[in-house]
Parts: sequence; structure tokens; C-alpha cells
Amino acid sequence: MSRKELYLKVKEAATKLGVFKDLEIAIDRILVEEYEEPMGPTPFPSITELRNWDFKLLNRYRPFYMPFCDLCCLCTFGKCDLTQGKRGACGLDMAAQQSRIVLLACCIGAATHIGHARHLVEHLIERYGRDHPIDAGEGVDIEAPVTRLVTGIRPRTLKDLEIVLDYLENQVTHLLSCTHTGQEGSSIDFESKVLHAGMIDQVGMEIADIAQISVYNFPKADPNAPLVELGAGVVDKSKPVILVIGHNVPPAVEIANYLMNNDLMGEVEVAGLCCTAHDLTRYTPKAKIIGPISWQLRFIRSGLPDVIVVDEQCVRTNLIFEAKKIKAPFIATSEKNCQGLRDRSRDPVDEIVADLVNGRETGVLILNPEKVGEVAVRAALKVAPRRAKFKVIPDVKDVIEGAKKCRKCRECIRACPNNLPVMQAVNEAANGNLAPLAQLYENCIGCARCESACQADLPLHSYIVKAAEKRFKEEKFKMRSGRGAVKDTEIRTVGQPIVFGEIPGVIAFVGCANYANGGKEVAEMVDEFAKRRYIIVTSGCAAMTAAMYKDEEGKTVYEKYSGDFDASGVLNVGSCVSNPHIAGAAIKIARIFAKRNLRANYEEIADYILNRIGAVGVAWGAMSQKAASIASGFWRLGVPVIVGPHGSKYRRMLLGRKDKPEDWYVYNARTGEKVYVGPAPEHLFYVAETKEEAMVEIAKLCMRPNDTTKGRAIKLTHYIDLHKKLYGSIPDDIHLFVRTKADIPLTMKDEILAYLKEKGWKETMIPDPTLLPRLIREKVE
Amino acid sequence: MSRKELYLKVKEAATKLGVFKDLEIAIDRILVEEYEEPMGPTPFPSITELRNWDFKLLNRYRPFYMPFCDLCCLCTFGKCDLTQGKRGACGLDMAAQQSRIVLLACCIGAATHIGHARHLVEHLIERYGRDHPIDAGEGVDIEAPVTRLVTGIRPRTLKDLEIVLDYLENQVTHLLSCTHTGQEGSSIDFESKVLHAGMIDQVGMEIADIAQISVYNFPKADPNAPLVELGAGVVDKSKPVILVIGHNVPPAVEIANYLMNNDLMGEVEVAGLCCTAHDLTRYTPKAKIIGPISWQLRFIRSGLPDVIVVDEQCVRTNLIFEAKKIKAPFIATSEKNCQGLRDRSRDPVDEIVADLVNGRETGVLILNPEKVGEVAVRAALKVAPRRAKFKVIPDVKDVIEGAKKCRKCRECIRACPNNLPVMQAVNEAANGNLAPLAQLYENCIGCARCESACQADLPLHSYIVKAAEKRFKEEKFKMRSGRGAVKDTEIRTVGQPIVFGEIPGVIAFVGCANYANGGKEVAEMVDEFAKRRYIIVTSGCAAMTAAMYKDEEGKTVYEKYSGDFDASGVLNVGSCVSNPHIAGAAIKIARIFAKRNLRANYEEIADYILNRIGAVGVAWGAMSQKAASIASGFWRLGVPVIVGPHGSKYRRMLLGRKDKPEDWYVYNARTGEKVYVGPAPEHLFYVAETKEEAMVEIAKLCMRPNDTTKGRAIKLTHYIDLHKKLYGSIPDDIHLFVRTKADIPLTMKDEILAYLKEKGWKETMIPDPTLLPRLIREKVE
Amino acid sequence: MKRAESWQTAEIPGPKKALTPKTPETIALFIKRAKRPLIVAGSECIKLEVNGERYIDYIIKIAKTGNIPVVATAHTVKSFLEKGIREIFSMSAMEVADRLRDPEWKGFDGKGQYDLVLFAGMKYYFEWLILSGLKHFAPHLKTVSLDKYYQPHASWSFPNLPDKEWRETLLKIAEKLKT
Amino acid sequence: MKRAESWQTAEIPGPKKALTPKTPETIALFIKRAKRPLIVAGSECIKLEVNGERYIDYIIKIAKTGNIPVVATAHTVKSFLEKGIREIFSMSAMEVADRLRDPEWKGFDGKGQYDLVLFAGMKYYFEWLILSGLKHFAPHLKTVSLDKYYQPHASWSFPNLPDKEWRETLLKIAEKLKT
Ligand code: SF4
Ligand code: SF4
Ligand code: SF4
Ligand code: SF4
Ligand code: SF4
Ligand code: SF4
Ligand code: SF4
Ligand code: SF4
Repeated sequence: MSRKELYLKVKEAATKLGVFKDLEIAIDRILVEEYEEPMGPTPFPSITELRNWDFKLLNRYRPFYMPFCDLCCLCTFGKCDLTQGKRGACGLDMAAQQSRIVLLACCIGAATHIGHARHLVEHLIERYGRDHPIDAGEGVDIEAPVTRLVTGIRPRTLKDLEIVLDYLENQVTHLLSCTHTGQEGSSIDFESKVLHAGMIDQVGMEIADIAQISVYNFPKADPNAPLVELGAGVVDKSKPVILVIGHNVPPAVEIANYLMNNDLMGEVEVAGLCCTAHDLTRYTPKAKIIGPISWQLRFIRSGLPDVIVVDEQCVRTNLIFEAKKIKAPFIATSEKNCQGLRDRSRDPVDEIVADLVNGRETGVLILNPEKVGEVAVRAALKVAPRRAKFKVIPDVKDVIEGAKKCRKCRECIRACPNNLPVMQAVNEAANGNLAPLAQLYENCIGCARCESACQADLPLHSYIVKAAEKRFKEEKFKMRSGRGAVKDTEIRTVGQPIVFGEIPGVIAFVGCANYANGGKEVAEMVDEFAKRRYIIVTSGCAAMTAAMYKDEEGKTVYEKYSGDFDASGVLNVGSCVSNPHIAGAAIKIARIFAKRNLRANYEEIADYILNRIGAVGVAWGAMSQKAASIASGFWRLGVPVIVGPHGSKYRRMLLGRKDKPEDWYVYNARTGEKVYVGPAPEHLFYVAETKEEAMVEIAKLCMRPNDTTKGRAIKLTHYIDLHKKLYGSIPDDIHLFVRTKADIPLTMKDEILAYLKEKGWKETMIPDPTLLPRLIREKVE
Repeated sequence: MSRKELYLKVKEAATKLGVFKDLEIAIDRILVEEYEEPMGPTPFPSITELRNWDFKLLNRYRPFYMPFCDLCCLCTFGKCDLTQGKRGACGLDMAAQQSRIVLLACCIGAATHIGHARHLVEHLIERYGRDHPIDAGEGVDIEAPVTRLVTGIRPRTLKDLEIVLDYLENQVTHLLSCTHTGQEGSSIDFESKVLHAGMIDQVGMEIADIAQISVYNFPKADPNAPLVELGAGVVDKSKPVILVIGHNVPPAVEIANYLMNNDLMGEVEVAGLCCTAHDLTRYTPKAKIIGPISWQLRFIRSGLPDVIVVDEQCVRTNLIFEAKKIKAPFIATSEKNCQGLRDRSRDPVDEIVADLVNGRETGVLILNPEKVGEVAVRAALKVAPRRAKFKVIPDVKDVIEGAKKCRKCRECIRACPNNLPVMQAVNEAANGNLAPLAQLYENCIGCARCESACQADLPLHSYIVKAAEKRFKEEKFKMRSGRGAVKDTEIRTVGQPIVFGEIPGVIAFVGCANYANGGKEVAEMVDEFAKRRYIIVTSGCAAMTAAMYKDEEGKTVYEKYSGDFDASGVLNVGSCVSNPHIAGAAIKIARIFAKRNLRANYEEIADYILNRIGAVGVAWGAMSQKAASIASGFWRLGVPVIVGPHGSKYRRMLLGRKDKPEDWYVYNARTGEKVYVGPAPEHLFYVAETKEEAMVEIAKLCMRPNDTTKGRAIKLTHYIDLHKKLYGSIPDDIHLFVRTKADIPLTMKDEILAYLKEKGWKETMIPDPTLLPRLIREKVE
Repeated sequence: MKRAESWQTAEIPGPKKALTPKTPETIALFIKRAKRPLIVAGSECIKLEVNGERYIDYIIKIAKTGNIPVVATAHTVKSFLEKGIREIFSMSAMEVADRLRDPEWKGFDGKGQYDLVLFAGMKYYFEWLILSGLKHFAPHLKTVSLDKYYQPHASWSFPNLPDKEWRETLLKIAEKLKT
Repeated sequence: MKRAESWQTAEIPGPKKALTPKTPETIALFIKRAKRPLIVAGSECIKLEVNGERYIDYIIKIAKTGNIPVVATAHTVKSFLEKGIREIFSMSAMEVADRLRDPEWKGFDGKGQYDLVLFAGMKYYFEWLILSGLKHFAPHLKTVSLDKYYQPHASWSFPNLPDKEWRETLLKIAEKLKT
């Protein structure tokens, strides 16, 4: 319990009982209103309070470190060489250092979401009042499952969120301090802290999203959230275009408000990149989405934006220079991203607009969202005719001429994260053949490292965009806008089929766009598993990527599948901060279907999810520190996460060993007996080398000890079927997942029985599984 | 202004007015009691609120980046090559990346102090009640100058500190989030955030120290704080020895309490390393200090400790293995440093003691300080006779035999941070000559990297300690224990001579023991400047180092000089968290001597200090992230900091350019005129290559625009005298510091006049200096 | 392009870096001397072409002549099977790496941990990280990268080779293993 | 000890590393070609001995024969003065470095920025960091380390040399500058 002991001396306080002067109040603990559930064992847990649970997980899913650097450079004793068992000047070894860096990343990620939530809540309170109710939507009684689970608080209005934020900031501070030189020395304890960081990150995100859903009236747990337009081709070039980029939506909302209030909504296009785009379309479906983070440069260089407004997170840090190149005024709007610009927050709008329009300032910092709204729109209206969509994407002729200057130094390839054959494509272009350049488009993440490295100073990324211009300009897709939470009523319907395994799994495609082989793989995976009646949940850049491919009928997955939380549903929950709705759905299954107490009852619920809910997260292009903390929030809850190849750079996996039977025992809650349940789920954090591997692994990781035989048979069917299709053989570990003959998929019965016989398989029992001795109802012995 | 809007629903609140049930209180802002001073312009400043002030500083003291690595490895787009203008996949360039890493370090540092303060305050409230008054000592009315300056709050009791901590945690979270991929892109804005981190760090430290001073009754602003014993030789080997290491003193205090309550104080030795040692001797002068951080290994390996108790920060992360080697039970006591140990906090003391004594557990985690006290003492009493001071320092014979196995691979030298000729010394030892090994002792920081690298697996650090055994065992010194704050009354006496420059400067020797040429240099500098009538303030490891050398009469600087805040005083303020007493003294000069409003009036006070108070910080062995944030707290206040050679690894300096006259104009507050005042102080963050350079620079950096002619003459005397002595010549920039002829030191008049003539020097005026236009009393024009 | 530098510019390794064998023979010799060698064949084996042949074909040659067991990672096994290779193990890269670092692991045949592991055909950075993991945490192993590009965390790796030289190297290794 | 590796094991530099001149003559040639060379002499110059002579004496030789201005950092100037050298500038290492990165700086003689800067005799890591600062932020400069140990952030640096070879190199540079 966080000892949140408040003492107030208040000069004057207005209460329902009257106005008090010089009131002194001492309060042992803030109990924000009791509600139906009794308080669980771990409200506001400290950084060690759930350590026992973490150790259970880490004892089974052991960290495998892949150091991304042989050194530590974090203090002036360093750099220290930590290769092969050497210790640093502070005594640290490599395992501890790697886990420390993971903790640092997760602290950054959690701090980013929590800071985001804090700024958002402060802004909303200032503008809409502290009594604005929290309302996640009709049919959603459990409005904040993660917050309730972690803190024991049930937030009713915006002001309640502040108490939770105090706690989160406190925990971030403690966690971060653990990375100081000469603190933690055990990698396992660092990992436990990583899990804690992930948990509070989930709370922070939830706070942010329920606040904005409630106040901005985003779709509220709405399976039929509107389809919105996505792609570079959806922008109406004839109009002034305001581009918003980032994650913290108030400035973008105020742009929309200004347009609406001034009847300009049809006159100006507002298009977005990254999560701000998600959240803006949740606010108004008239806004458009360009695409994920990797579309920043290509869209700006295309010259379409007339004004660029950035807020925070995942914004290219040199956009101010890119904006300048296309002569578009640049507006920074966040304390966290000031870009060295003059703070014009207190200046009159007229002056700012004039300065931007006539180029006296190429960019400004405005920390007041309302003012941003007005300045952006007015500047766009004035600047658009002058700019005439001035672009910096070269003509074909320029590409060919430029390409001839290539020195064949290969630096572009060596700089490219995806090792794309840029030089070869450039050399073909020199001969007039732009097709190879165009081919790079799909796998190019738009990072421009090739350009930065180019010995001939060629704008290589622009070359690629030019070569793929047709495709780029025709990018037009539909995505269902972020629906927010899963309804309690939906949970009631699918809780049982999920827990019993009859809906084979819930798969969340989340995170960034740092794809190793293009985003198409994401869309393909979504389609495949939706087809197989899994429930697909998406968010963030991945949600957009999934929308960027069409089937033969020209439909995106959002058009093809419903937005229901049910078999074959493809649900976009929203932006990155909407991720807790995914965790929340799992938590709510435990509460609503299984009637577990969820309030401040973290261990029990996580144990429930780990053993019963076949959920898997896939962050195929995970890039950021936020993605790291989001993943760890899932781990602590018992949800495995798969990342794409670049995810190996997170430098640590959490891997199970199916060849060690001793790792896969659980208690049977009915009897207290220890029961072997097989490696389900086998891993907690896992990088897949290929899409094919990921797909097989997803199917496998959906299995849970609690699956009924029918459920297990369905899950095995998908696992074996995918394995056959993609690996050309049946898996060699089926015997670990078949518990009784009834688990065997009927259609494969003979084949599998033969295989099982060969392996000397024996039937095992299906327990009421738990890792927590305290949940054993009757002890044997 | 931090919009700290609290809303409470309280089930039951006991107030002076009675007991209320279901009380609801909405409070716009917590105003903890008005006090005499009016609220200034920037209470609870946000991360951009003091940006203008920062930009003024950074415009004069420009960052010079010395990248410690050519890469960025902070996200999975990376690693990115940032050499020579290349940008990372997120658009970042090298300057921004280096400043980002500095921000990260300062966030870690600040979080560490703030987390420390939070845990301490929570513990003290739990044990001593929330109404325990804050009492910094007699004659100290301004009990928390930094807190008042930054937040506008005047803390009366422990509970008031919690409100400040909420703010600090909030700011740390925001600052940390700025280091996320795709946030800030401007190095100057990163630097502004670094300064903010430093500022809140100062508040955090102050909270921690005033809390512990108040509750534990540490010396309260006491110039005559007792002399305590320091050195490996002061420990009574005939007794059981408990060694405490770290920074957060409650477990150590509870060890002392248990000894006192059980009449064992004479039976058991309690000795400490690092700041816990400082604070423990502030609690009881009977405790002993071994030395700074770098003494950890040598003392443990000597076998003297019977039980080792670690708390947090700067604790070697592998001590559990070192403890095991000498068979001493190990007790971890902090959430932040759990070392993978079993949490025994809730187990009975008898069991824990038994497990430790009979070796069933080599170490335990106990998160309850009282329990630590009892377990440590009882285990020490039982274990001591069995251990018989079992040591792992080898015999001379073993050293010689071992040395013969050397493969002459040089890895030890190449691993040594100080490039010490370990191999050569080992090779001499093989011939029976241990003198060269002994010679390494002084410059060895005890990091054991040589051992870790040794191809022959030789315990090289132990060899050095053995060779220097006589010296090591005879280390016995006296240090004045931490006095805490400077009295307001002392300020009243010295305010004027300091501001007018007649006391030539206040020099703070602070920070860690990562010395490039041994600690002796610190002691020498302290002595030299104390002799010259500067006021010397010390803290942390530096305070200990200063005590570890004796003059011809066998006196340490603490015995030689008084503990008064006055010319020639040498004041140990205490541990690292006592540093704000140094900043506080400067702040109090502005308040008490100059009657400036200090409440929430940061810019004006910093401007005052920058222009008027000749204070310099010297962190000769600065190592940690905390040291980084401590330094930046001083910078924002206008106090320059010099670090020793290893400080270059902080990878960024803040340097003035005296050759650019335009940088050195201030406003004359009387008239609004801009006046050239010379490069005073010339730099804000500076690494000196040698002690000699540091000494000359210290003298120079003490000059301030506001110096009276008498004051300036005195300061110039020291500067020129030291330059002549150490550089063999008069400085070539005197003309920049002589404003009128009256500034010229009398004794050097002719020489300097001749020099000035040669330089074409002209008289300038002495203004009432400020960088803040709003402080101009009457505008010219 | 310099030799013995990471192929991807920013993948700067620390103090300990792979040795570059003087000749293909050196690698063949290492393999011959190994008691329990293993080839780990990644998914790029089926994508990369050298002189019209796929990397996987060279791997198969080396495995056959050297009589070295092969584990195919990801879905690579499918291509082996399609080529009629039955003596093939299948396991994900992460799982193989995780087992390789465990000195107690008994190998695919239950006969004990391997002593020399040859890596072939993974994404550059992905292999880089796996080899780093093994360099630090599997001191009982020697690792070799058969790839075209220098892999600094292996025990031995070729420098960045032109296609032709790489092909010849692979062929020569296969050949030398015969004799 | 390998050549062209950082002397302190952990000081791993990034993609761009100093070239090692084939012979001392190469360096002499660079110096001769430079329009505005400068020697920065650090405080280790007065500590380090080579063959009974101090490093500072070699620096003085090179400066004299090459007619190169010298700035002594820290208190090093004292030793120069004591040796009767009057043609010596004195400035702290940080200040020199900070000015060297400024393309507008006019140099000690007011005639403009230098184009080739020879570093000598600072603590290894300290020089490492200064050279890194210049590598990244002073593209207008070429830098040379005259030290015994490889300084990877210079434009050119010797590999880690044995004392004797280092001494000969320094002498040869001085000699070649004469002609
Ligand atoms: S950890 Fe990162 S920044 Fe540090 S040395 Fe390694 S690559 Fe460079
Ligand atoms: S934190 Fe430890 S390992 Fe890292 S540089 Fe500092 S002393 Fe070395
Ligand atoms: S912009 Fe595209 S092609 Fe260029 S380096 Fe980045 S991913 Fe590779
Ligand atoms: S980096 Fe530029 S010059 Fe070099 S190969 Fe690539 S395109 Fe050609
Ligand atoms: S944060 Fe930016 S520079 Fe650093 S690794 Fe990621 S993309 Fe590269
Ligand atoms: S223990 Fe001493 S000699 Fe060994 S590396 Fe550290 S400083 Fe150098
Ligand atoms: S590292 Fe060990 S073996 Fe090598 S030179 Fe030093 S003492 Fe000798
Ligand atoms: S002075 Fe530095 S090393 Fe010493 S205790 Fe404080 S932070 Fe740690």
C-alpha cells in the first residue's frame, strides 16, 4: 500500500458542509469512495510488492540477453568493458547491465505515457472542469480495469485520475533511481522492476485514454466506430492541408474545433500521422490519416502539408528542417518537444500568424492548444496559396541525373536498417530504370539514414518515393476508427469460449512500424487469424498498417471483418494509449466471466490470465521505449508478446524451455497437487525471425493450461495446420500439448496418435491451474 | 504554476472542527500557509517555465559536446551512426543525442535523490509522526531555502514535505519522457531541461536532509559539529564490526539504536562507507567512517567487517560475492537494491539471524529498518567469533608467487581507468619487490577492473592493498561531522564581504572519489584555499577525502581550520543530500544580506548569485549520475562547477568565450544600460586537466561583475599569484578583469599597469549587474 | 569497404571481435577438429542467391561433406524438406540460442552440448545479436559465421566478401571437409 | 596488443576511426602541407619520459624544426618557460578545443583558424574525448595524435607503439620537417 498520507492546511475550503477557513485536515489514506468490490491485497503496490509473482514468471521464462553493446557508458568510471564475465568499475556484470538498460527503456516508456496522461488530464480539467465524469461507454461498467486492478481506485470523474497519477509518478521515480550506478546488481531484480514499470505504464495509458474518451466523446466501446480514410491519397490537394503529428491530441482537437466553430471544416484538410491521427479521427471522422510513423518524410516532402503541427512522441526530431524545405510553417506544441523555438504562447494570434506567413519565423512554440488551433488554421489558409504545394520530391529527370553521381561506396546500404539494396537501385536509375527504386518502397521505413550516409549527398529517400509515386499517391484505405474499450456485455458473451479455448485466441497487433520486411506482413497475419476465428485487436501504428492492404475485392481487413469483440472480429481500439483496453478485456474476463475479485488483486488476476486466457500480443514493428514498457505490462499480466526481427535489439528475451518438464508444473487449485501442464504458454517475450514463424508461434502461444479438450483441439488444429502449411511438417512438440485423447483434433486423429505413440506419450490431467499456493482451495497431504 | 488541484472524498476526517463523515473537499490549489514573503512569479515551475533564464545562460555558456560514443543505441531503429552530422533514424543529430544522454543522467540522478527523500520521509513519518517539526537548527529561520525558492512552500513539519515530493516526482516524469525517441530535437532545449532536472534535484536533496536533520537530531547548523574518526585504521578489530554502505541512513540508524537500547554501543563497532557513514556519524559520533566509495573492496577484503549492510546508491553491485568470500553475512535493505535475495522482511528475527549465522543464507533482504538493526547486531555478535576476521588479502608470499604467473598481456593496464602500471608493478613483485605495487595505492580507485581483465586471474587489487598494507591499516584521521545548514546569523556576518568580494570566494568540494591522480589533490586544494581565506565547504566523498591527509603537525584540514562559514573555515555540510545547504547559503545571502524576495523567485535569485556571489563548485572525482544532476542544479543557480579529468566523460562542457566581448554584457539595473563586465564567471561547467589548472581556474571563477574594487583586487591577487606560482607567468587575460585602476592589487601595481598598457586597456564601469530586464529600475532611452 | 568491419555501419562491436580466418581451409580445419559441430541455418538461406545457386544449397553441401547436423530456424525447414533433406532439425532461432547458452543442454541427439556452431543466413543485425548473446553467455562455445558479411561477435567470421569470393570460400570449405 | 585498437580497452570508437600513417614521413608530409598547423601540448608532456628525455623535449624539437606554434594546456606552459621557450601560448584544453571547433576563430595570432592540429600528451581518455568532440563538431580540422597510443578519434594516429619505436617516430618527424 502506498502510504499516501495527506495533510492539508487550507486557507479556505468550500465543501458541501460550508466554507471553512484555516481548515486543517489530516488523512491517513485517501479512500476514494468505496464500491461494491472489497479492497484486494495490493492496492498501490510498491516496486517490490509483486516481486514474488515476478519471480514465478522469471523462474519459468528466463531472460536471454543479447547485448547490443559490449560496454557500459553510464558513468564516468566507464566506459567499462563487460565482455564475457568482466565486471564494470561498479561491480556490474553484463546480464545486470542489459536488464538495467531494459529497465531504463521501460522507465522512459512509462514516463512518456504517464507524463502524457498528466498533461492531458491537466488540460481537460482546466478546460472542462474536474467534475467531468469518466464514461467509457454504454455497457462498460468496469471503466478502468487496469487502474482498479493495480490501485484499487474506481475513478468517477477526472479529478480521481490525479490521485492515480501521483502514484504513477512516484513509482517511475523510484524505478528510474534503480538504474543509478551502484544500485541493483541482480538481473532478476532488474527484470522484476521492468515488470513493475510495465504495469504502471498500463495504468498511465489507461488514465490517458479514458480521460480523452470521456471528455472528447470518442467512440465509446463502439464496435461500429466509423470507417475513416487513410493513406497519402485521401488528402484533397485542392485545399489547405494541416498535418498533425504525434500523440497528445489536444492541439489537433483544437484545430478541429476552430474549423468547426468557424465553419471551415470543408475548407481545410486536417491529416495526421501516428497516434494523434488515430485520436483525431476518434474526435472527428472527417480528419484523415496519412499513415504510421514511417510516412513522415515521404508525406512532408510530397509538399502537401501547408502547416505542420507536432506535439509529442515519435515525431522525427528534424521535421523543422523538412518543413522549412517545403516552406510550410511549423508549430511545436509540447513542453517536451520545443525544438529551440521561441515560445509564442503569450503573443497575440495575429502576430504569430503574420510571422509564420511571411516567413519571419519558420517555426514557433505554442503551449496553449486553443491558440494552436487558431494559429494553425489561419496560417494554413494564408500560406496555402503561396506555397502552391511546393514539394521537394525530385522529378524523374533529376533522379536519373542525381543517380549518375553515385560513387558506389555502399554506405547507403550499410546505413539502411533493412539492408535494402539502395545502391543497386540507384545505379539502375542512372540507366533510366526506376523500377528497382520503386521496389524498395514497401520495405523502406522512411528513416533517411541512407541519405545521411550518402557520399554523394543524394536525397535517396525522396528518390524512392518518386519512383513509387504512383503507388504513394494512390494510397487510399479505410480503417475503423478507434473504438475504445471492450464492452462488459461483449465479455459476457465471449468470456466462456475464450477461457474454454473455443475461440482459439485473442491476438493484439500493436506498436510501431519498424518492420523488417514491410508492413504487408501485419495485414496478412491479421487476415489469416481473423479468417481462423481468432479475435484480432489492433492499435497504434500497427492498426494503420493493417489497413493499408486490400484483398481481391478491394477491401481492407476493417471492411472485411466486423469490429466486434468476437470470433473473426478485427477491432481497432485506438492509439497507443488505448492498449490497456486489450489488457482490460482480459482482466474483465476474469472479473465478469469468472467472478474473480479484481480490485487491487493483481497476482490473482495475472495468474488467471496466464493460465486461462489465450491472448498474445504481436508488436511486429516495435521500435520505441514505450513499446518496451507496453510489452512488459503485458508480461506481468501473463500475456506473451512476439516482436519482429528488429525487436531483437530490445536485447533480452524471456524464454521458456519446453525440454525442462520441471518448469511446467502448476498447482491444481482444487487439490493443491502439482500437475504438469506442458509449455503453455511457452514463451513470454519472443522475437520471430519471419512472419511464418510468428504465425506458428502465435497459434502455439494461445494455448493455456485451462483449455477444455474441445478448446485445446481447436487450438491444436490451427497450430498444426499452420505448421504444416508453413513448415511443411507436423510440429515435433505436439505430445507436450495433448493432455488427453480428447484434445486431439478429430481431422488429424490418426496421424497424431501415431506420432504420440512414437513419442511415448501418456495422458495427463487437466487441473484448475494456478501458480499461487494461496488459491488452493483444499490442500492435499 | 503546477496546477495542483486536489479533490478529496473522505470517508471520515478528523479535523480541529470535529469529525466529518463523507466529507468532500475541492481545493483549487494547496497553499500551505502564508508566510511573511509574498509569493513570487514561479511557484512550482513547469519544465519550460524557466526556459528563458536557461537560454540566457546557454547563450553565454555554450555546450561543447565530446561524444563518448559515435552511436545512439536507445531504440530498435538503432544503433544509429551519428558521426559528423549524420542523423539517426528518428532524425536526431549528435549534439541533441549528447545533451539527451546528459538529461538522462540528470534524470537518473534527480530521481535517485527524490526517491531517496521520499522513502526517508515516508519512513520518518511512519516512525515519528507527520507532525514532527522541521528544525534546521538555531539561528536558521530559512529552513529550506531551495524549496522556498523553487516551490514557494515553507515546510513546517514532515507532512509538508510530501507535497513538494509530489511535485518533484511529477517533474522527473515529464523530464524523463523528453528522452523518448522522437521528442526533443534541439540540444539547447535538452540543456534547458538538464538545468530543470538539476533544480528539482536540489529540492529533493534538501527535503531529504532537512527531514533527517530534524528527526534524527543531526548537528543543526553547528560549526562545532564533533570530530569523528575516519580511516581503515580506526576500527577496533577486537570487536564485532558491522559495515554499513550507501546513502539512505535509516537501517544504519536502527543499528545504532539497537546497540544503544541494548547497551551494546561499546561492544560492537559500526563503521560506514560513503554517505551512510556521513549520516550515521551525524547521528552518533561514535560511529566510524572507513572512507569514500573507493574503499569498499579494500576494507571488505581486509576481513574486518563481520556483517555487511547495504542500502542504496554507489554500493558496489557485487558486494554479495565479496561478502561471501570473507564469510560475512550480507543484508540488503532497500527496494532499489534487492540483489535477488529472499525477502525476509516479515520473518522472525531469530530465524533470519540463525540462517545468516549458520550460513544457510549468505544474504537476506530486509525492508524494515528496525528489523535490520536487530538482525545485523545479533548476527554480528554471533558471527564475529567464528569468522575470526577471515580475510582474502593474500600474504606477501602469495603475492610473489601469484605475480610470477603474469602473462605480460597488459590487459590490467588497459582496463585501469587511471592507466596505472599494474603489470610493471606485478612484474617487480615477482622479483620480491612490492614497493611499486604499494605505489599504486594512492591513485587506485579500487574498481577492480584490472582483476576482471587479468588473463592470469590474479586478485590484483588485493595485491595492491597488501603491498600498501601498512599505510592502509594506519589510516586514522579526524573529520568534522556534517554540520548541516549555514546559519542565517553567519550569513548576516559574511554576506557583505562575500558580495563585495572581500572574502575572495566560497568553494565547495563535493562529489565522488573517481580521482585521476589520487585524492591528495583534493586535500591540497582545500588547504591552499583555506589558507587564502576562502570559505571552504565540503560534502560527500570529497569531504572524507579532504580529511585523509595530515599536515606536518599531523592535523587534517578539519583540525587545522574552524568549521565556521567564514574566511578560512572548512565546513563539512554532510552527505550528498546535504549539498543544498551550499546552494542554500548563496540563496540566503540574496535574501538576508540583499533582502531579495526569495519565495518562488528563481530567476532573480539565480541572477543575483551569478552576478554577485563568488561561489564555485569543485567535484574533483565526480562519477555518478547524481553528481551530474547536482552540478546542473548549481549551474542553473549561476554557480560554476569544475570537475577533474574523468569528468570529461560527462561528455559536455558549458564554456564561455572571453574572446567574444559581446557575450559579457549585463544590464546596469540602475539605468538599463548594457555594460561590459568581462568574462566573470568565465565558464559554467569545466573540466580541468590538472590540479594546478583547477586552482587557477577556481580563483578566476570566483570573480563576479558586482565585486567592489577592493574585492576585485583581492580576487585578482589570488588569481595572479596562483598563476605565477603554478604557470610561471602572469595571466594573459588580466585586462578583462580589471575594470578601474582601483581593481589592481597594490602589490602588483606596476607590473600590471605595464601589462594593461600593452593590451590597450581602458577603464570600464562597475554596474549594478543583472541579466533580467525586468529588474531594471529606471530605463534609459 | 574495409575488411573486418561490421557490415551495417552502426553495429560497432566492443573489445572482443571475431577473428577472420586466413583461408577457407582454416574454417574447415576448425570444423574437423570439433567434436560436436552444428550448423544453424536461418531464413535468409532460402532467399540469398550466390551465382544462381541458393545459399541453402551451399549449406547442404557443407553439412553433407562434413557430416554436420543442421538445425533450420524459422520456417526454413520447409525448404530443406522440399529438397528431400530429412536429416534436419527445426527450431526457432531464439530457442536454439537459448539452448546453446546452457552448458547442460543435451543437443538434438541427447548426446550433449555442441562445441562449434556455424551460423548461416539470418538477417545481419539479428544474427549479430544472437552471436553477441552467445559470445557473452556461452563461453563453452566457439561460433563461426559462414555469411558473406563480417559478424564481429562470432569467434570467427569472414570479412565482408564479394559474392564470388564468398562462393569460392563456401565451396572450398565443403571440399576440404571431404578430405 | 593489436595495432589500431584503443589503448584503454573499453574506449571503443564508432564507425569513423583514425588512420594510422604508414611511416613517420607521412605525418611530416601532412604537417608540411598544412597551411596553419598547431601543436597542443598537454600536461602529460612533462611527465612522460622516453629514453631519458621528456616528451616535451620531442615536442619542442618538432615545433622548432617545423616552425609550428605550440599551445600548452593546463600548467604545462611553466615547463616550456623554464626551458626558455618564449614562443608559447597557454590556454586550457577545454578552451582550446572549444575555439578549435569554431570555424570563425582567428587563432592565437589573429590570422584565422588552424587546419591541422597535433595533440600531444594528455591523459588518454581526456584526449580521446577532446578528439571526439573535434571529430564530430570541427569538420574543418584535421587532427593528429603524436602520442604513443592509438587515439581513434584523431584523423591520424599511430597504433599503440613500443617506447623505442615511438621515440624514433618522433625524431624522424622532427628530422623530416627540417628538409
Ligand atoms: S551502450 Fe550505446 S552509447 Fe554506450 S558505448 Fe555502447 S553503443 Fe555507445
Ligand atoms: S555504471 Fe558501472 S559498469 Fe557502467 S560505466 Fe559506471 S562503473 Fe562502469
Ligand atoms: S530511408 Fe528507407 S532505404 Fe533509406 S535507409 Fe531508411 S529504410 Fe533504408
Ligand atoms: S551512399 Fe550514395 S554514393 Fe554511396 S553507393 Fe549509396 S547512393 Fe551511391
Ligand atoms: S533514438 Fe533515434 S538516434 Fe537513437 S537509436 Fe533510435 S532512431 Fe537511432
Ligand atoms: S583497482 Fe586500482 S589498479 Fe585496478 S583497475 Fe581499478 S584503479 Fe586501476
Ligand atoms: S592482466 Fe594479469 S596477466 Fe596480464 S599483464 Fe596484467 S597482471 Fe599480468
Ligand atoms: S559523493 Fe559520489 S560516490 Fe560518494 S557517496 Fe556521494 S554520489 Fe556516491
